[in-house]
Amino acid sequence: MQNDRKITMSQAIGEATLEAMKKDDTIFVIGEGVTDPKKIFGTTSELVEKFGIDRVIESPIAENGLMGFCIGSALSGMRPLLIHQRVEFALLSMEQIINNAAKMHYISNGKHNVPVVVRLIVGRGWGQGPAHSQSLEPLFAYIPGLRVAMPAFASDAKGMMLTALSENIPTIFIEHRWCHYVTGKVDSDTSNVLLDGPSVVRSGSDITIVATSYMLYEAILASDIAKEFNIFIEIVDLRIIKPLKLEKIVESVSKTKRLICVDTGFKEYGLGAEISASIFEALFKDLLKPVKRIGLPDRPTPSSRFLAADYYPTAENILNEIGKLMDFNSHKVEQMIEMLKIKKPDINADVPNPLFKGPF
Amino acid sequence: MQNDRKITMSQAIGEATLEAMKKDDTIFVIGEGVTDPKKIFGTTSELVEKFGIDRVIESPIAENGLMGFCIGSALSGMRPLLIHQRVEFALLSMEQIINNAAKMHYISNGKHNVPVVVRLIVGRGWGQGPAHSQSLEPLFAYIPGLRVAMPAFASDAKGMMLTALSENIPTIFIEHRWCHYVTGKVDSDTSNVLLDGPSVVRSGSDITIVATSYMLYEAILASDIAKEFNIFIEIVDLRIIKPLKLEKIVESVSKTKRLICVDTGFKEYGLGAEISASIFEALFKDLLKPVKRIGLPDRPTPSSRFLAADYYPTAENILNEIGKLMDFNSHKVEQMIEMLKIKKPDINADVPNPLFKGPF
Amino acid sequence: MDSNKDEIIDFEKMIRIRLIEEAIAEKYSDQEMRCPVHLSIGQEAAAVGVMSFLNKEDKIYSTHRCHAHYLAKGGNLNAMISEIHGKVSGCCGGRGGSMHLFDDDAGIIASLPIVGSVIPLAVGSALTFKLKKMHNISVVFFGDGAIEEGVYHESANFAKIHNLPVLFVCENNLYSVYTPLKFRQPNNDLTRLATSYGIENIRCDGNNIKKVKSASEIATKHIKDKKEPFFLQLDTFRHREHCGPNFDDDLGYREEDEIKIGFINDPILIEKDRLIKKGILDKNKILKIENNIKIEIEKAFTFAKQDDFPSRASAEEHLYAK
Amino acid sequence: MDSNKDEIIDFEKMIRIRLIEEAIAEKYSDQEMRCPVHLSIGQEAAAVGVMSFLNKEDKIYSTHRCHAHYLAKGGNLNAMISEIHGKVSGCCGGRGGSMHLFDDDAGIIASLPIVGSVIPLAVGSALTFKLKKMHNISVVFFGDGAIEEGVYHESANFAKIHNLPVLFVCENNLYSVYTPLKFRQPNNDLTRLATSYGIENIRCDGNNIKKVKSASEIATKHIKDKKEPFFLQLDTFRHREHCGPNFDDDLGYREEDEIKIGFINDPILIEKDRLIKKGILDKNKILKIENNIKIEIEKAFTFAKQDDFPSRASAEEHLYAK
Ligand SMILES: Cc1ncc(C[n+]2csc(CCOP(=O)(O)OP(=O)(O)O)c2C)c(N)n1
Ligand SMILES: Cc1ncc(C[n+]2csc(CCOP(=O)(O)OP(=O)(O)O)c2C)c(N)n1
Ligand SMILES: [Mg+2]
Ligand SMILES: [Mg+2]
Repeated sequence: MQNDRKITMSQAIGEATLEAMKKDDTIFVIGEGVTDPKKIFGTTSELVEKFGIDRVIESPIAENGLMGFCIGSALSGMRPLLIHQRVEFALLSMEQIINNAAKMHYISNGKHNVPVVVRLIVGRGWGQGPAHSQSLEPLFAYIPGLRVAMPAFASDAKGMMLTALSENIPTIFIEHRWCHYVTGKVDSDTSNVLLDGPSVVRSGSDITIVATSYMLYEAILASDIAKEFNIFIEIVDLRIIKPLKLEKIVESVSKTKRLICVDTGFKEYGLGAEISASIFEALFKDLLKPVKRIGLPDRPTPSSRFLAADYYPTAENILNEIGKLMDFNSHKVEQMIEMLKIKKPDINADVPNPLFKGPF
Repeated sequence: MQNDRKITMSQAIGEATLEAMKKDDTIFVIGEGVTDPKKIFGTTSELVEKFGIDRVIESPIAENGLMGFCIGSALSGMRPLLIHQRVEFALLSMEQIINNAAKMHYISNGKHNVPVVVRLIVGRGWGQGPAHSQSLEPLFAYIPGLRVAMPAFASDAKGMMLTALSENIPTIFIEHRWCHYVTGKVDSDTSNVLLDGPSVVRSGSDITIVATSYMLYEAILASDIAKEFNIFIEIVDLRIIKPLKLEKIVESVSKTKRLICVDTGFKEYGLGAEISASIFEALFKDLLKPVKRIGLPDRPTPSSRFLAADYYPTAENILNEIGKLMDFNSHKVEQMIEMLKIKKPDINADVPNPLFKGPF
Repeated sequence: MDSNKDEIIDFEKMIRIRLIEEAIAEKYSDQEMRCPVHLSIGQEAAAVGVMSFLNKEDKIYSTHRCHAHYLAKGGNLNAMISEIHGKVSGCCGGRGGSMHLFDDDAGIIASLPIVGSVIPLAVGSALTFKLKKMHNISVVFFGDGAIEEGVYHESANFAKIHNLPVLFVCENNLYSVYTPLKFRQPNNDLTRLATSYGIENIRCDGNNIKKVKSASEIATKHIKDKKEPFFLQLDTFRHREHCGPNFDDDLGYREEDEIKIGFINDPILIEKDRLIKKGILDKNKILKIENNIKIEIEKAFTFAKQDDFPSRASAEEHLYAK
Repeated sequence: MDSNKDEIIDFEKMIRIRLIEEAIAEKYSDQEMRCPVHLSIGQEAAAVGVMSFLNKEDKIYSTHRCHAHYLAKGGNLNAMISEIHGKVSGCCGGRGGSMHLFDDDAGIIASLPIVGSVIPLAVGSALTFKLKKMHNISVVFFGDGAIEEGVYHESANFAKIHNLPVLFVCENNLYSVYTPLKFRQPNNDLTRLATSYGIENIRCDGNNIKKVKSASEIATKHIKDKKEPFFLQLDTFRHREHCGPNFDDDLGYREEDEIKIGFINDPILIEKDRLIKKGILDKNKILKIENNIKIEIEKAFTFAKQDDFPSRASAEEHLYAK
């Protein structure tokens, strides 16, 4: 049956792009390597073959320029999809993103639209190190006028991409490299999904976990373990970190009265800070425990896997916070973590799955 | 008496630069316009005359390059002071700042130092509009390895600059244009001050206000009014937003049990979110009221003064929050605001002081 | 004679821009125009000359110093003056001020105050023209400072390798703010920065409308015929301060000689003399032209003054497109 | 003969780099070197040739593809192999991996993986030399892709106007990852991007160590004598995949002919033939050289394997300088 079709998130993104380009000939794809044999981790396969080099545009190494070309082209009626293989490359185009993409609609008093989608891929693992594995989403989330989407699941990624490519809002589309590998059910006729905020991906009554991107998988893992200990976790996928819509989170936490925020970025000044502060404002009297934030420690990503092991939070960190929120004694927490280690012995691995053999 | 000498913050920064350059001939100043007749709002006066064009280096319009030149020069033993007349110009050099300046010491396992100071000036008023008056400090505060200083007072600015120029830490030195105009007592022999975190600038028992940069002045104004209503505010100047040291704030709030955060940037994903979330974590049980955050609304800065009037928070917004935290009735809040309007009738002005006549 | 008529029209355009900007300068001290203004006074020939070979479907982009380009391309005067006053009928509804002028109806897409930032946008429009197989051209005006930004180079290279119909117009007024070219460039021939990308180019006296026009004619024809970019360097001179209504030569950042020659080379004086000498215009006719323009200008200022403030609530609109 | 000795030394250096990288490639599948590696195999002549005119006080900067530069400048082999293994004695203590090699003792300041990012840093070192009146030079190695980044242009212009002692070495291996020059540049003469800044330059066959050396000699002499920058374009060929230990010509992104010629032009084969033909070396001598190097290499790998892991706690150190 169609409904049981499972594909990876990278395939899902590729599919969405292909379908959107078929329907709308103002969409073009541009970026360094979009036509090369590796096809951006497989996400641009078939594109150049189907649409030719005028709609799948190979580029010099010039990220600031690229962003500007896309904005100018969007202002004159096209819908560019710009791809950077790593988030970091977009650091060269922050001026264009922040001053032009984000503000053009506002400054023109609504007269101009900038329907650009920028795919940024977050690296992790295999020693990529300090300049190739940063989670810099708060840099975009801080900027009014941008839409920042962080899909975690294949089917959502496909729907999100279709929507982003059909609307008029400049969208930063942040993909975690490890999500690329994860398969999920994707209807072959997935249609656009609303890019209007978080969604509850698991219901529960005891604790709400708000997670983004790859950390959803760690949260799900932790919640599976917690369930065995009779703790029922409600998991909210933040999905769209800008503009931020908090209603669903407030709703969830008013039920569970306990909240853990976990995302792929730094804890300090990270996404969790905004959610935590907002939920406190909204539910000051109702919370049973302080909100827990889980994020990266305040230092660059080291290359060596020996140093990176402690760097990335995992389901284990989440279980520890669950223990605290539920007043578990240390023995019970240890039991949970033991169970986790049986279920997923490679929790500190530097590769997304055992088949991965490098080099990037 | 020397101790009563009052100068503006821009003079104080100029003095610090001059004194530091006299003492240490590895310091040079570089940037667009550092030698021109306007001398970066007067902050580089006398420099080129005293030290020549080899140590006060005029530059092409090339911000990304400039940042890199400074980093390379710092790696080889110099201490560059780079100046951008607006924060926004540094958006072109985010890659250098985030990947190289911030991480070089860490990646080299402590072997390399990057003693660069980057002065970024935040614009406001006189219709400068969306691309010349942003407060983008969270973009830097998010990055481990950077030090981000935001002086509000002349004497602190001088001490901070002297310290920044004498230490080995890459420092983003963010100055609000309106603080430039404010005079304060500055000893002529001010020495380096510790760049190690917030400081209490006013003691009080009822509410803690943590403020940054220009918003300190609005906070002081509000606290003067509040005092007349028997509310005593403790004001903490955040000063160093990275690395973030919270002890003094925790200490203050454990006394006052109420907190308002107010800074010059956007509220959403802003500095206040981190402080609010952290204080909740630290003092969950002690807080009498939810932490209040005051910041810019989630939209670009409009040029027109008619649109900008509601844009910038003032002492009035702070008084409103004070009213809420102290359970004042609306009448009492109105009284406070009336008193404020008598004390400072031009509270919504688009110029820092009545003498200002544009154009920037 | 048709060519006479063209010459008169171009002259009128230049003098209109001059008078509008002089009016802004004069009224600036009233403090009703509360935003930075970068006047193009002295640089009118560049704008008018290039524009005379563009049609409505050709798109232009400009910088902080955008008044002349906006007006020469046919931008709405009321919308401009209202914008500078921060009023609701301003082209940006007051949101942008003097440095963000645009007028879609006239093909003026955007002006941007961050130096160099606008250059790749014009290349992007040219990419659209190519992809949509349209025969228009995209033109970007920028200064001798902007060419130093890396993004100019990324833009020029891309435009060349993709054969895009874009005209780069570099108005060299010798300064970036108060910093002369000699501190910023090995020499003041900026066409080398087009040649290096294989982009055809012309450098000419930007104060001479006839020379600008003949260069622009070649440029626009080349772009359309050869389907590739072109670069113009127009040497000119800014009369007033970098930003603001005043003269600033008391600051001493420009050489005496440079100033003297700069003012002698006023594009409007030169053209006025020429047209009078050729008998195409006389002082009376010019006075009449000026008076008509002055009436138009007064109307625009009256319009702007009477125009509504944008409401505070409206500031919340248009953050995201529908 | 002294020149013979030099030739042997250079040849040894090249073959040493080759053998070290081949060892990395061979052992990569053991999955003990868990970081991206960009091998310089095929590009050794550029590194060795330029370096032969530098002394210890001259500083170099490199990119993601930094092994050859690091080794040719005298970087510590153990520190390199340990770094790639993520071990504590690595030059970065394991923090950087293969793309961040440096060795202060040898004058290798930094290698950076963001394309173009390192170029202005080298200019900054040259600025230091100028300000401190030192007579050293700063050298930056980068690829044909990096020259497309705006920051190269900002760097070249600044270096020229401030007369800085910096040598720009552009190793043109015809590709940025899998994207050939023709999609990225109007033509493959990249010296035009130095000429445009008035920077003297030479383009030469980067696979021929003798040619690289004579160009480098002119370049370094020019920088020191004239006190200004210089630019070298060294045309070369990457033998293996962009990133990783394997060959990748099964992907079909390079033309058959290009590949054939590329491998024929192997700088080590060419030089080996020449030295044998000239009687300076023979097969036995070469075998001996290779064997000595192989012993050294095995030692380095043994060192790296036995080297300690950096402790988890140590990851917290050195965020801020004291
Ligand atoms: C990226 C950036 N850097 C610096 C500035 C400050 N600035 C505003 S206008 C200007 C001068 C630019 O010179 P040029 O391009 O020659 O234009 P002109 O003002 O002479 O017309 C500068 C440096 C800016 N707006 N943006
Ligand atoms: C700013 C940036 N953009 C893209 C990349 C991805 N990338 C890594 S190496 C590389 C190729 C660069 O080509 P070149 O400069 O010719 O060096 P080569 O790999 O051929 O030695 C690219 C595009 C990057 N690391 N940084
Ligand atoms: Mg200029
Ligand atoms: Mg290459």
